[in-house]
Amino acid sequence: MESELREILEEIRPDINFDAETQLIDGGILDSFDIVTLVAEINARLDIAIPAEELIPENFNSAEALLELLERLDEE
Amino acid sequence: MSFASVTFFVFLGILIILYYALPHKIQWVLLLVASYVFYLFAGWKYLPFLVFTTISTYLGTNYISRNAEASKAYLEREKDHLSKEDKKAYRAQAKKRSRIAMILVLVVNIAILFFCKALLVDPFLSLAKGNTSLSFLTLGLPMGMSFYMFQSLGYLIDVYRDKAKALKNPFKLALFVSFFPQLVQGPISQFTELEESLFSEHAFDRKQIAFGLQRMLWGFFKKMVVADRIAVAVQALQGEEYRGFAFFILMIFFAIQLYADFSGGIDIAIGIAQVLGVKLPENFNRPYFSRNIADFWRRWHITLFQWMKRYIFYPISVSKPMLNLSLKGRKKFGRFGMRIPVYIGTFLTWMGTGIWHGFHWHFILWGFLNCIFIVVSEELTPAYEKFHSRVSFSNKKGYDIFQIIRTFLLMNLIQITDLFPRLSEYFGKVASLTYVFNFHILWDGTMTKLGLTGTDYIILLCGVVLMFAVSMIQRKGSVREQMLKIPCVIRYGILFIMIFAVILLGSYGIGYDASAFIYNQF
Amino acid sequence: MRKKAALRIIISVILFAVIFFALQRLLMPKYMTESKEGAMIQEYYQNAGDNDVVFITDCEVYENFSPVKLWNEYGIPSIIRGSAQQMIWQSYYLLEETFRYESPSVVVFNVMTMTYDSAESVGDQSKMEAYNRMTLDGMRWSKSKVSSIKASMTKEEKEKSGIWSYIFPILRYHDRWNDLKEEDFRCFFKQDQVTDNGYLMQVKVNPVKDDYPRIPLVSYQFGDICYEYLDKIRLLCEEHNCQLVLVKAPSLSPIWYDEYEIQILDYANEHDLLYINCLEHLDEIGIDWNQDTYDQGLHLNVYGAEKLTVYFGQILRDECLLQDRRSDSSLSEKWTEKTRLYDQRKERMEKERDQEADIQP
Amino acid sequence: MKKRSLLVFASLMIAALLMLTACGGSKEPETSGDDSSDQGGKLVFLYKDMEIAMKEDAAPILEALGEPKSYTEAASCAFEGLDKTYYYGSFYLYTYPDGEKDRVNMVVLCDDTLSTPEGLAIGDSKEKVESTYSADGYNGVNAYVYTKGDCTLTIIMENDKVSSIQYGAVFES
Repeated sequence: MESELREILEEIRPDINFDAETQLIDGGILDSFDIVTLVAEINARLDIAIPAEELIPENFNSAEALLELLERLDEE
Repeated sequence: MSFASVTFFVFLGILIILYYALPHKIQWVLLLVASYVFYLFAGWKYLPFLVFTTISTYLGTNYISRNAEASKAYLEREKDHLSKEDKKAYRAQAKKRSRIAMILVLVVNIAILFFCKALLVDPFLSLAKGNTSLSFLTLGLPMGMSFYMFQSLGYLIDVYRDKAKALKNPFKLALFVSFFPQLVQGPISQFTELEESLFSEHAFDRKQIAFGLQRMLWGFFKKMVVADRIAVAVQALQGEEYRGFAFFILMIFFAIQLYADFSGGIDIAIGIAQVLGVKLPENFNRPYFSRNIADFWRRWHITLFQWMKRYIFYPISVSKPMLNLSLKGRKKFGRFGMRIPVYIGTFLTWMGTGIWHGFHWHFILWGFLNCIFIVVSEELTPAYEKFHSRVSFSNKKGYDIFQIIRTFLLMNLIQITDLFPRLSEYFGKVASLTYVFNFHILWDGTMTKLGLTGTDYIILLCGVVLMFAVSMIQRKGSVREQMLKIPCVIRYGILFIMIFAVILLGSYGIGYDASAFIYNQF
Repeated sequence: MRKKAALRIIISVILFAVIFFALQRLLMPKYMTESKEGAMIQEYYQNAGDNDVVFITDCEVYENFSPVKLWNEYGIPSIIRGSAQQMIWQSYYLLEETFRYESPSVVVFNVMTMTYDSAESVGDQSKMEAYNRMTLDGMRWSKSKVSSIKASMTKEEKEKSGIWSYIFPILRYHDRWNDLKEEDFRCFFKQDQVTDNGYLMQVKVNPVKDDYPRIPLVSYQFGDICYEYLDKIRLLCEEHNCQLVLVKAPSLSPIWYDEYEIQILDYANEHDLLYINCLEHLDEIGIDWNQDTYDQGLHLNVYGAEKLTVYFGQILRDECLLQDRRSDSSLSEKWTEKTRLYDQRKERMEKERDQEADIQP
Repeated sequence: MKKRSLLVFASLMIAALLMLTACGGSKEPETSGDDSSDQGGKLVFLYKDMEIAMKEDAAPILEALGEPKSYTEAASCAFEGLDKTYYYGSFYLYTYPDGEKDRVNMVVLCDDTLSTPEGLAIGDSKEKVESTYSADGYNGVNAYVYTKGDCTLTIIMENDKVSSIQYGAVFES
């Protein structure tokens, strides 16, 4: 899952180093368009639907947080 | 009771004294009482709506949270007896009950909001009466309804989403809904952000109080000295005969008025709250320095657009049907198809915002223009980037400034729709920009026929320069913190000058006879 | 450290108050050369006390009766508490205040005021507000002033600033900084006297030309509020053992309709009040409309006013039985000084008038 | 149990909504009845095909009317500027000062040689007034009063005949 997520992220924003960034939302790096695209992409490739209520900065500020979210959603 | 009135200052003075003199435990109660007193000053007529929203939100949130707890307890108790499917079904059922409750409260409240807006602040009515109300500046009407409703509905959804807990004390909820500083022009707070500082006890903190008062002073300056003064010219320039360059001037003036009035009002609200130890969210982040339209909307009326994003844009664009649509689109059209949900979401969000401003075509046009510009600029981003990777600018700063000015002008073109309920007039005027080159209005005396004298223009210029300077200083952090570093005599001098500038130069009261002038225009 | 901070706050508060009130004083209009009527109300306090007659209401008294003449002819000390477009409730509260400063034996009320029953009868709202300021700003603070403000404010005033702009007039006059005049600085501490015991002198002559049209009105009925306050004024006078005299000044316009006259006669009869309609005694008074008016018969000039005063003094002496008090030496001394100023003013104004006439062809 | 409480909750909400709409609905006439004075159309006096509208600049009108038969003026207490009255034999024209300009304040018809543009003249009957204008304007005592925009038309009756016709400017109150 992790590698696929990385792939998706890099496709959407090739200009960003996702390993280092921990302020993707709060720092204004990802905008709402990117997030929705990301959700659609994850849904398409990983078959995980992220509900609207999970679209909060804490879940998207870093690749790591995002991975955690996906793992949690996958379990449910 | 307007913030810019002596009555309000007396009210605030009494509140502050009681607030810090009485036991700090009852501070929030005092705020609740003050908020209702403030609301009652505007008339008892709208009180039932406020109370209704409070009660319905209370019932809704508490029902949802009790329902969630009960189902959790049931599952816990029966966890050994139930199969995984049973549990899932039970959970879904519980969630459904919560959803029905939430939707019920939402629908009822939104119905009331639309009903009141349509009936009480319909733009047609205000036009017929001859006072074109500046609808961007009167969004809160009637009586802050939009703001307290957005706030409570956001809270309701948060409880449903399990992001906030339901308040067991209805009076605390009543305070959250009615907190008076934000009742007039916002900002719209999120419960989880406001909760802590709204209900906790606040010790007397001289610095916080001084900072709050200073912020209010700055807000009054922007609103009364700049916005209310330039309003006269904005009003006059809407006349049929002002085209071409005059329309351009109108756009600039309106931009100044809108920002000075709106952000000034927010400064006052945040300042009042700060005096009381409550931290309200920021609503403006130097918006006229934005690089593109999307950026602008992240820095202008921030709390509203956060709200829109959180409760309208995201839910729409990541809903099941949208994701399915995206899957299909992806197969057919590739990258562009995949983004269909984003566009639909954006479109619906902007249309909704436009309609919320008032049931009128020019607001719908406003929403549409915003949507178009954002989508186009988003789509062009890769092209821009390609362009930039090939052509490297020797003058980075120059390009920044170009972007800022371009965004500013583009935004003005969109925002000015607010003034033209008749679309044909708007398009006519915009078109006139391209063929009417009446620059001579700058020196042929037209400018002094707009209701402003030479002195007024000088005051306005000083005000705008000051606002610009403060924006520049802000980049290095809090202006008030930086002011602490200068000698206290100078600091007091500056504050005194500002206070007397507001008193003497503010456009208020009967002396400032703007109405007489406007009257002559029609 | 704490002490220092407290000191700093106290000093800045005091400094703020000083600047605030100084600015306020500076920005308030002084009414020394234009709209002199605005200065009349506050002038009263310098001349209050020991007056046997008090005239209330508007220009139909303050330009038609001359207290100095009344003293010199009959030895009756009097004062006019007039102001421009004084509404009847304002007259009432001014009178209420006056009784706290002195105990006159006679109050003279001009009945034209009965026709101003609301803001509408003044027509232009912005003027109405200006008249309110001229009548109210000059009053010293008292319950009467507060009541008068509350009764007088126009709708716009109530909406915009309410009573606060009377408490802090700077809120009303804040944008006058742009047209401050020399008199605003000169009269910062003390204003000149623009009247002689409330009488606003006019020396120009502008004869009556044509008749004023008697346009029919929809209604000639005085407003209920006017009757209400006239009753209040009457009772107030009774309470203070003071005779109320109704008078209609000899002004040709606004028209004094017969229907008005009947209502006043009825009222006077009912309450046993003395009423003199000067319009019916023009010959006895000796008014010459070619000589005695400065504005074509609306108001008298000083020559007409002195004639009217002589006529009216007789009534005060014979019907109201007022004593000649010229034997009272301290009073006499005071009035001698007033007479000197009065004559001086007259002479100066006549000279100015003649100079003006020389310049204009 | 759960279902029932949800039901109770739902009916509570709906009842409350109905109550609110009911109380809001009763406010309706208050807001819509506000602009009754502006129903299109104008009230103006026509004299020899010249429009004399209230609050208009008086200068061109006076020039066209020529020398008046009589003229009076009146200063208001304490203010610059004069209220002026011009008499033209068959009507009076009143002006009021507005800065540099004089504006039309009132027009009063004096005899039956003139009529309103709608055809009403002094001496006409009550029925004529009501058919020419409307019965709504009756003040219940002795006059008909019609207000449109800046102008109030006042028709005073005496013994069921028109005794005076007056056009007056409306000042905001």
